[in-house]
Amino acid sequence: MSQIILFWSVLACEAILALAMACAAYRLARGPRAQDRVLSLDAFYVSGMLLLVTFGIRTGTTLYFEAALIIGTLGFVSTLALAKFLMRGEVIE
Amino acid sequence: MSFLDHLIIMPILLPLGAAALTLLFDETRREVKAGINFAATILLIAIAIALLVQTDAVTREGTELTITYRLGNWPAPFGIVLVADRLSAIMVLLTGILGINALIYSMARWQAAGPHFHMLFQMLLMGLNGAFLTGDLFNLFVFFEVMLAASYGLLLHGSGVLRVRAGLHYIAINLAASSLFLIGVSLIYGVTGTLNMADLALRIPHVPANDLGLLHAGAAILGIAFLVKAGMWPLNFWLPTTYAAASAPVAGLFAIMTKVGVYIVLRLTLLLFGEHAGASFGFGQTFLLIGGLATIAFGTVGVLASQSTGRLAGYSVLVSSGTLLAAIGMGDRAVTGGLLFYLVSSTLTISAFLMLVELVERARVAGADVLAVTMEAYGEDDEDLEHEEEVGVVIPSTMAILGVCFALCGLLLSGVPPFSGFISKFAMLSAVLQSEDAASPIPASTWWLIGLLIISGLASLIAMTRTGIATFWATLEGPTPNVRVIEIAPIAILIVLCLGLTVAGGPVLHFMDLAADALHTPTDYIEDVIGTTPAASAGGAS
Amino acid sequence: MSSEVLLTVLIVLPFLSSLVAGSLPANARNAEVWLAGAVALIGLAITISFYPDVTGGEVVRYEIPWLPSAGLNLIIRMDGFAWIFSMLITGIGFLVVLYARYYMSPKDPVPRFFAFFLAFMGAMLGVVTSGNIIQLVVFWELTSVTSFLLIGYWYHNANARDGARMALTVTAIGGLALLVAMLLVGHVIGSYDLEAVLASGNTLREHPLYTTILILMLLGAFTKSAQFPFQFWLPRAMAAPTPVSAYLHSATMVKAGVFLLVRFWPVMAGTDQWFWIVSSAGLITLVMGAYAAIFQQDLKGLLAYSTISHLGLITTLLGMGTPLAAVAAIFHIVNHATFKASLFMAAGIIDHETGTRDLRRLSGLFKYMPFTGTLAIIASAAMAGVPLLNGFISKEMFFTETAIRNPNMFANLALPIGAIVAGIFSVAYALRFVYGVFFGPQPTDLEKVPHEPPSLMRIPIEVLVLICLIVGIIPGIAIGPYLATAVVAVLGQDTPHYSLSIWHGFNLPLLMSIGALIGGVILYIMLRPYLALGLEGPPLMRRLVGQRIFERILVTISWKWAKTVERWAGTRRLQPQLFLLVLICVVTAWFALRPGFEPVKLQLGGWDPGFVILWMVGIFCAIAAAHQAKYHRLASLILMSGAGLVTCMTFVWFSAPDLAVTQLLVEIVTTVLILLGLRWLPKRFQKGDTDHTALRTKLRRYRDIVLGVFAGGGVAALSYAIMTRTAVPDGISRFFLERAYTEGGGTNVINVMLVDFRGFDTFGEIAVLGVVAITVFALLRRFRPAADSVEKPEQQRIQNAYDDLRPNRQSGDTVNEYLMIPSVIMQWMFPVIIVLSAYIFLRGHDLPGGGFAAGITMSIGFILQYMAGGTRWVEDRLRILPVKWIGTGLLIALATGLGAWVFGYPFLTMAFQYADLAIIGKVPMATALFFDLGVFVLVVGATVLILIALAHQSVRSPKAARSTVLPTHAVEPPPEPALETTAVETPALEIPGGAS
Amino acid sequence: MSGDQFPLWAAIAVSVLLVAGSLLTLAGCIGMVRFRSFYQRIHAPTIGTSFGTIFILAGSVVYFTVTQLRPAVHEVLIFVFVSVTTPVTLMLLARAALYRDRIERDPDVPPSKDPLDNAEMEASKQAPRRPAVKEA
Amino acid sequence: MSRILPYPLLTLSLLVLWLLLQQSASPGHILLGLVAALLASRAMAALQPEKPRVVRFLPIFRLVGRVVVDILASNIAVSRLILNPNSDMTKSGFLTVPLVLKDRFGLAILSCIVTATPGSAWLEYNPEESEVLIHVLDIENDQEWIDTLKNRYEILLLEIFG
Amino acid sequence: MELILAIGIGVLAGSGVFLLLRPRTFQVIVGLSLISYAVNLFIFSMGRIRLNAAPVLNPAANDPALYTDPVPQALVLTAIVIGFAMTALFLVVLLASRGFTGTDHVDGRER
Ligand code: NA
Ligand code: NA
Repeated sequence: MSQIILFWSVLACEAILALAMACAAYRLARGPRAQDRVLSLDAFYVSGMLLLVTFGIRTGTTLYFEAALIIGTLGFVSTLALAKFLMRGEVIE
Repeated sequence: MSFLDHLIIMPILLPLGAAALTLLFDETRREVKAGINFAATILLIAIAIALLVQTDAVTREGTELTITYRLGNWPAPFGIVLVADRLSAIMVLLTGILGINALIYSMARWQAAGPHFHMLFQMLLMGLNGAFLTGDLFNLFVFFEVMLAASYGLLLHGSGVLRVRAGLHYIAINLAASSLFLIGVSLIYGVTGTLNMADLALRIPHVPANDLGLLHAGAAILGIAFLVKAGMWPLNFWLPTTYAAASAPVAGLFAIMTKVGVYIVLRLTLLLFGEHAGASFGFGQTFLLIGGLATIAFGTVGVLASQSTGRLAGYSVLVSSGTLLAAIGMGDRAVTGGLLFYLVSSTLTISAFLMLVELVERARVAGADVLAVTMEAYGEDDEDLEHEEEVGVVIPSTMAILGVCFALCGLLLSGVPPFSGFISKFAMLSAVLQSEDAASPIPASTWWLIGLLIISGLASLIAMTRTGIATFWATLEGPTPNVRVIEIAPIAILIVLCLGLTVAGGPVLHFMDLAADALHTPTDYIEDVIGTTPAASAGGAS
Repeated sequence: MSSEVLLTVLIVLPFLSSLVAGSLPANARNAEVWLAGAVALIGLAITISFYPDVTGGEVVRYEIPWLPSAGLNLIIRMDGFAWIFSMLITGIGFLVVLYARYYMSPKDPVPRFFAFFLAFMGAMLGVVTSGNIIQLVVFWELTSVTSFLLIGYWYHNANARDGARMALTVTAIGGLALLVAMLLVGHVIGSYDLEAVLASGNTLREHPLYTTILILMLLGAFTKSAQFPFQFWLPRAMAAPTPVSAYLHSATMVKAGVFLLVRFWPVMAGTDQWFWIVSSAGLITLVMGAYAAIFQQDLKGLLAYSTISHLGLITTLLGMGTPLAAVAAIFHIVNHATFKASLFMAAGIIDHETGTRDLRRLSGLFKYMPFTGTLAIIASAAMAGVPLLNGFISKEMFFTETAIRNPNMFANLALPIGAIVAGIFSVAYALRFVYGVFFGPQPTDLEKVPHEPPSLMRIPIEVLVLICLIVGIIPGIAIGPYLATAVVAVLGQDTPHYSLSIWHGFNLPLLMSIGALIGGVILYIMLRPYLALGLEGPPLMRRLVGQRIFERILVTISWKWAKTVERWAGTRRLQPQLFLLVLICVVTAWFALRPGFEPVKLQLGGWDPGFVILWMVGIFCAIAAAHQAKYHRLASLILMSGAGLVTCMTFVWFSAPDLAVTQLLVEIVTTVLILLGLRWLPKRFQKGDTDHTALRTKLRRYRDIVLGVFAGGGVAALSYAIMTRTAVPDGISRFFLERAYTEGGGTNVINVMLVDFRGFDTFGEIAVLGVVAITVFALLRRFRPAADSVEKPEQQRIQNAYDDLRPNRQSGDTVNEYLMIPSVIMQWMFPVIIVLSAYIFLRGHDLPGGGFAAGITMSIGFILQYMAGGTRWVEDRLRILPVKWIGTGLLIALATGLGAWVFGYPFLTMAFQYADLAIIGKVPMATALFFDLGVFVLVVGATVLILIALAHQSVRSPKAARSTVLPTHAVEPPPEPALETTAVETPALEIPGGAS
Repeated sequence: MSGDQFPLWAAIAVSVLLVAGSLLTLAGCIGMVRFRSFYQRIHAPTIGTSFGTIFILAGSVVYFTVTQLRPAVHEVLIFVFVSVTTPVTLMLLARAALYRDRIERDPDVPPSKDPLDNAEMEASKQAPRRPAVKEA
Repeated sequence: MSRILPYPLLTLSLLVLWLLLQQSASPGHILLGLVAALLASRAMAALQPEKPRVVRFLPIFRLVGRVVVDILASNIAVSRLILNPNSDMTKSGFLTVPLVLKDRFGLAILSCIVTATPGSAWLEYNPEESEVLIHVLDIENDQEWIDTLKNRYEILLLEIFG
Repeated sequence: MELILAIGIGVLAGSGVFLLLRPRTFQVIVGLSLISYAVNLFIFSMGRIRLNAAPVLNPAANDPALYTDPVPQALVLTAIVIGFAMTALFLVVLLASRGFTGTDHVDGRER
């Protein structure tokens, strides 16, 4: 029973998070301004990270944790670079 | 394992070590870097000769034995294996010879045209040697990439708009080709479950019929990647521009780059799709033949149409590639010996010619052009200029010596007797014709090969005469170009080597015939790679 | 000395002495003559010494192995025919050397001349003594090359250059044809040995390839011997110094062609094809050459056309195919050589002494140079076929042969008529030569007063004319045995009976001779008024200049057409090249796939909704990225990252955590990298596509979309096909899974593969990374931004202007405020990332991670600091020496690999053990860890170097590349800002602690 | 999914946490789609990074603690890093957007209080520059 | 002390980070973690960052508590706003809030809190005027936002950083 | 699942090829990146995809059938690294080309 509950909830969770990614992707493509795209990329990454965590639960291993951890720790660097690029026209001065 | 057992890996490790070492020295200590480079290259030649002797010696005793080296002491086909037979050894030696000459040439001025020349130089040697020695398909990819990466760096060495523009094309095309390489290799792995070339040769005959298409598709995609490197028409338009844009010593070294593609095509077609390949026997041969012939034709046209000597040299490279590919496409054991001879001879010639081009161009518009070249080499106001003295002696009668070199290059390129260019073409054509029964009609492919080889030689002769006359006979005024001994000496060495090939044609051809036999009958190769057991129980050497 | 040695000396000596001659100083005229003369005399002596050995059809052979496996050994073969040719080559060669001593100006750099001359002599000797037909081609081509050099000796003269080039081109074409012919002969007969070939006449003549071989062989012979339609190069070759003409165009070079015809006469002649082609070409050449010779204004031109004509005569004789005609041909070869050589020398003396060769200006010279005049007159008479001279006898034999009744019409009519017409013409031009030069009025506009040449210079002519006389008067004694020797060597048992007497009675040939003589005189008298007009070139054929036609054809084919074809079959643009690459790949893969490929059954089911949505997003991102890449770079980059993230997630989904981690890290760095580059790209604005070009662009776009669909579809199909097949049961992967832990010492098979099983791949891979970083660094040192990118980005300009305008602010305050709060967090992330990097590094062997991932992580830590504080800020505090890190990383990896050697194992053999340490407990200690350390150090160095080198472009005071259209690459940069070399390269290796 | 011995209460807890977290995240992303201006959208993703993340990580903690019989603390790290880094990104991004909008004189954005602003923005536009860029 | 251990707190945190990452507190990992943490803090020292001066530690926990509660509330509120198809999307706007807090770290934490809370975003801090521009999703009760900011967070931060 | 992945690979490759053939250097570099994603996934797929079978061994239960094929994964890792290096290189070369020629057209001149 608990297995069935878990199975379906995890599956649903995955689908929901994937949908969240889809929403972010919509804004990613739609824009209209660069800042909107950068913002949605951030959301996209976070949703992706959560999806990885969920996937870890589904497979019952912690092997996939590093990927999530790296998104959490370092994923912001590219978004940060994009933001700075918008502000200054240059990433490193 | 004794030191001699490690000999086969030295052509890879030595350049890597040398390259890494040069990085530890600052740019200001260029002599040290050049010294390291020089020593490593000389040592490489010595090792290559030792390897050549080893590979040849084993057969003299009557038993074919391919030298293998199991990296990490893992047994084949699981670990990566290095394999040296005559062909690999000769290619490594060729690399060393081109290397040392290009290096000497570069010491006159080009080494100072940008940072880290010597590192890139050694890395190119490493990539080349790795590609020639590896027995693993994916490891081949890695060494191809080492070679390509270094070639990108060397092509761009000296910077400037022409190089960068040519470099962009060269890199874009090769990146696309590398993707094909990966797709091809992985597809083959997907079908056969192995990456070791010898193991592949064992497995290909047993590939189920409905997987055969996939295997062939993988091989075809892989082949395209190689043929881009080999310069087969119509995948070769980048080549003349690239070779013309590269600085002279780099171009001289690049002469072997197309040969890597040819080498691997030759190796793999004969190993994987040779007589023992069952349903896959002869795969791709027609394609190679037609492509090779088209390449000769295109190269010939280009040779004639070239206005600049640099492009002329580039198209000569294509003619050479086309000849080799077409000869591979003939799939004839006797032809293969001649084609190996041709490979060596034409590589040496083209290398000499590519380096000569710069000197000839200098002679052409002496004065203004010399200034341009010097400026390019050093940068108008580069600090390098100051501590780079004119060490070499400016040779007298420069023009005469350049003229002799140019004439000899022309004769070698166009295959005029009795030089090695002729011998190799003759050996191939003779083999093609002799292998046919005198009574049966000569097939069309043979006629095409004969015709195109002859016409391409004639075209080279016409073009070289045209250029030579315009350069050496038609212009009398103006100062003689500033050419240093260390620039002309490497060219002379290469030409002398070609002349040596002429004189020693018999033994060399015999060697090549033996190499060809081994290529066409790869059972010994396979047995040596797969069969023997590793040095000790794999793994724990604690 | 043995005959082997002598034969070898005969061939090798000229070449060796050529090298010697070439290296003598420029003023060593006499030494050169002594050398060349000695070589010729030695050759002559050797040849003479072989006479006893070759009489009566004997052959002397010496075989030197060269390419035994290809059937090409050097065979020096002396028979009677080769002997008589060797006599000519060495004998006349010696006389020409002597003559050249006086002919060549002391100012001429004669070492070059004699070097070429001797090489040519050697090549010629090689041709005639070749016992292997390929070897014959070898020397044949050598004569082409050396004659090219001789003709072009005075290369400052455009005529010499053109004449040399044309001679080379034409004879080289012939030579290559000859090569093919010989290859085919070898194919038919199975050997290249001349002996074997000569013994297989019937096989050859009956073989289907006979006609092909014949045509190719004749191409060789006709081009060399200037037979119609290849006669045109010879007159142009007259730009050569006269000694060269005297040698090449009388006795040697042009005779090589007829030599070949004679050589192969026994095996090739006697068929209809032979008869028709050879005799008609010969006859046309005979008549046309003689006709053209009459109207030449240049003395040497006259002799050149006369040579063509005489060669035509010889060819005609050979074409007839009868043994007697062959005898006549051989005889005429010898005769022509003697009188023509002397005539060329005489012409040279006239040229030398008067300063001109123009027949219009020469006149009445007999008074000034009676000796030379007499000699020239005798030689001309020989040329005209006057009795008591050698030319008469062979010509008479020719007439005899033409007069023989023959079953076919052509032979009955055309041959005798042609012969007699040519005879008349030859008398006329001989008269013109003699009368025009030596008689008539006093010369008027000569530059100097003509007089006799030095007597030694006349000796060669005297010798030759003497031979003409002796042979003409007592042929049986003077030449009979030698001719017989040659003839027997060729004809063997077919040698007919012939007599060399002057008087054969009053017969038809004699009548023809007399007719020709009288006709010639009459013709000359009739033509004198016309000739007095001094028009250039022969009437009727004036506009048909062979050389011009040839030049035009050559230029059209080898230049214009070549350029057109090159343009049509090639491109220098990138897009078509990539298009072709992909297209060819798709097509060949399709063709390769077709046999033996079962269409895959679609496998539906097992759908994972999350995965499906994920990939819908991925697909959307990929397409959108492609769509936006032209005008919205940033959007495209962001969308690409989206697709990249989906790729990472896929790796996770299908159990590849290592790949996901690595791809993710690379993704981050790549994004930063491209952003660093974006600043230097031009701004691009969307334009409306309206006009005609837009349509083409649109069509190209559709074409590319189609190709993209096929390529993508192909890749998809291939991967689907593999994925739906069961894995290969005995693939290599099982091995790794079984041994990764027990023998590799790690549970993460991927990492064990990377550092152990396939550590060599990693080894190469880090080398690639290092090389690329170095390349990037090197290239960026010379980086010049485009003119419109030099300035700071617009945002910075506005913000700085804002700050500058306010008294309470300083330039840069805006950015400082902007980063004030975030930079706190960015800085404090630095140690965190270092710890994370150490963690990723250490766990690699057992769990996802490893040197590469750790290295990238570390470099992200660095880059974050650069973003937070700026380049100067970071480099004031940290000393980063990425280049040295790269070197060190490579060396660490190398040393780890080499460590195995000490224990007698191959490179990269890893050892592992569980070390029981005091506090820590059981720790896996694999040498692979050291290898991974090398990877780590290199990756940090390379990544940081790439990023920093790029970032540094912003802080340099950049100067734009000067112009976009500068023609050369000569424009070079100003010196590097010190920052580049010092901060990134010079100081010692240390990360922390640089600050104090 | 490991085995049947997984307690029901935990399964329910994990499920609830996961679904709640994912729904919150989805809500945030829907906000990304629905909100009209950038400044509204900037509020949306923080739902995902705050409680969306907390719930899902909590679910993970519960799950792994139960199955592995030891506390799973990795998730804490993820949470810490996400909540530290996301605001940094958003701040930088928002400030950049503000700046961009001001340059373009977006009437919806409060102008800088500085009276000099207008004049000098004109001045800076005199400097050689290309037309304003809508994109990057 | 400062030369060997320039940032003791940082080193300790890094050690904790290490142990959390390894999910183990074995002596070996403590040793390894210590080495890593020391190296990392040495690297940090090279950057010469400004050190936070924490005066009181206790309010930190109160702050965390408040923040968690507020964020949860905002989560629900904003989600409701988004998911309600009829919700009014025009009520958002900008707010300028004057601040007393000057400490860089304090400001950093405050900005993180504001931004991490759904419904409010930290846009621009003006050091001259010592005021901050924030954007809020629901401008109706703007005073409530200002109160939250100043009374719930700033006070505590002032206590922490003095 | 296989079908989805295959389609995904195909779309990535197709978009990449389309971009590869475009005239602007930036388009080409994005194209090459997309192609490299596709290629990496392609190599990966050659090992047949499996859910929840990571190649991290459990020393206690060492049955090779439980794990995915590690070989393609190792290849992908190498390919990722090399791809990264090449992207960086191509980027710098396109910047240099743009600097020297003034245009971002792949041929170094506008057509
Ligand atoms: Na100011
Ligand atoms: Na917020």
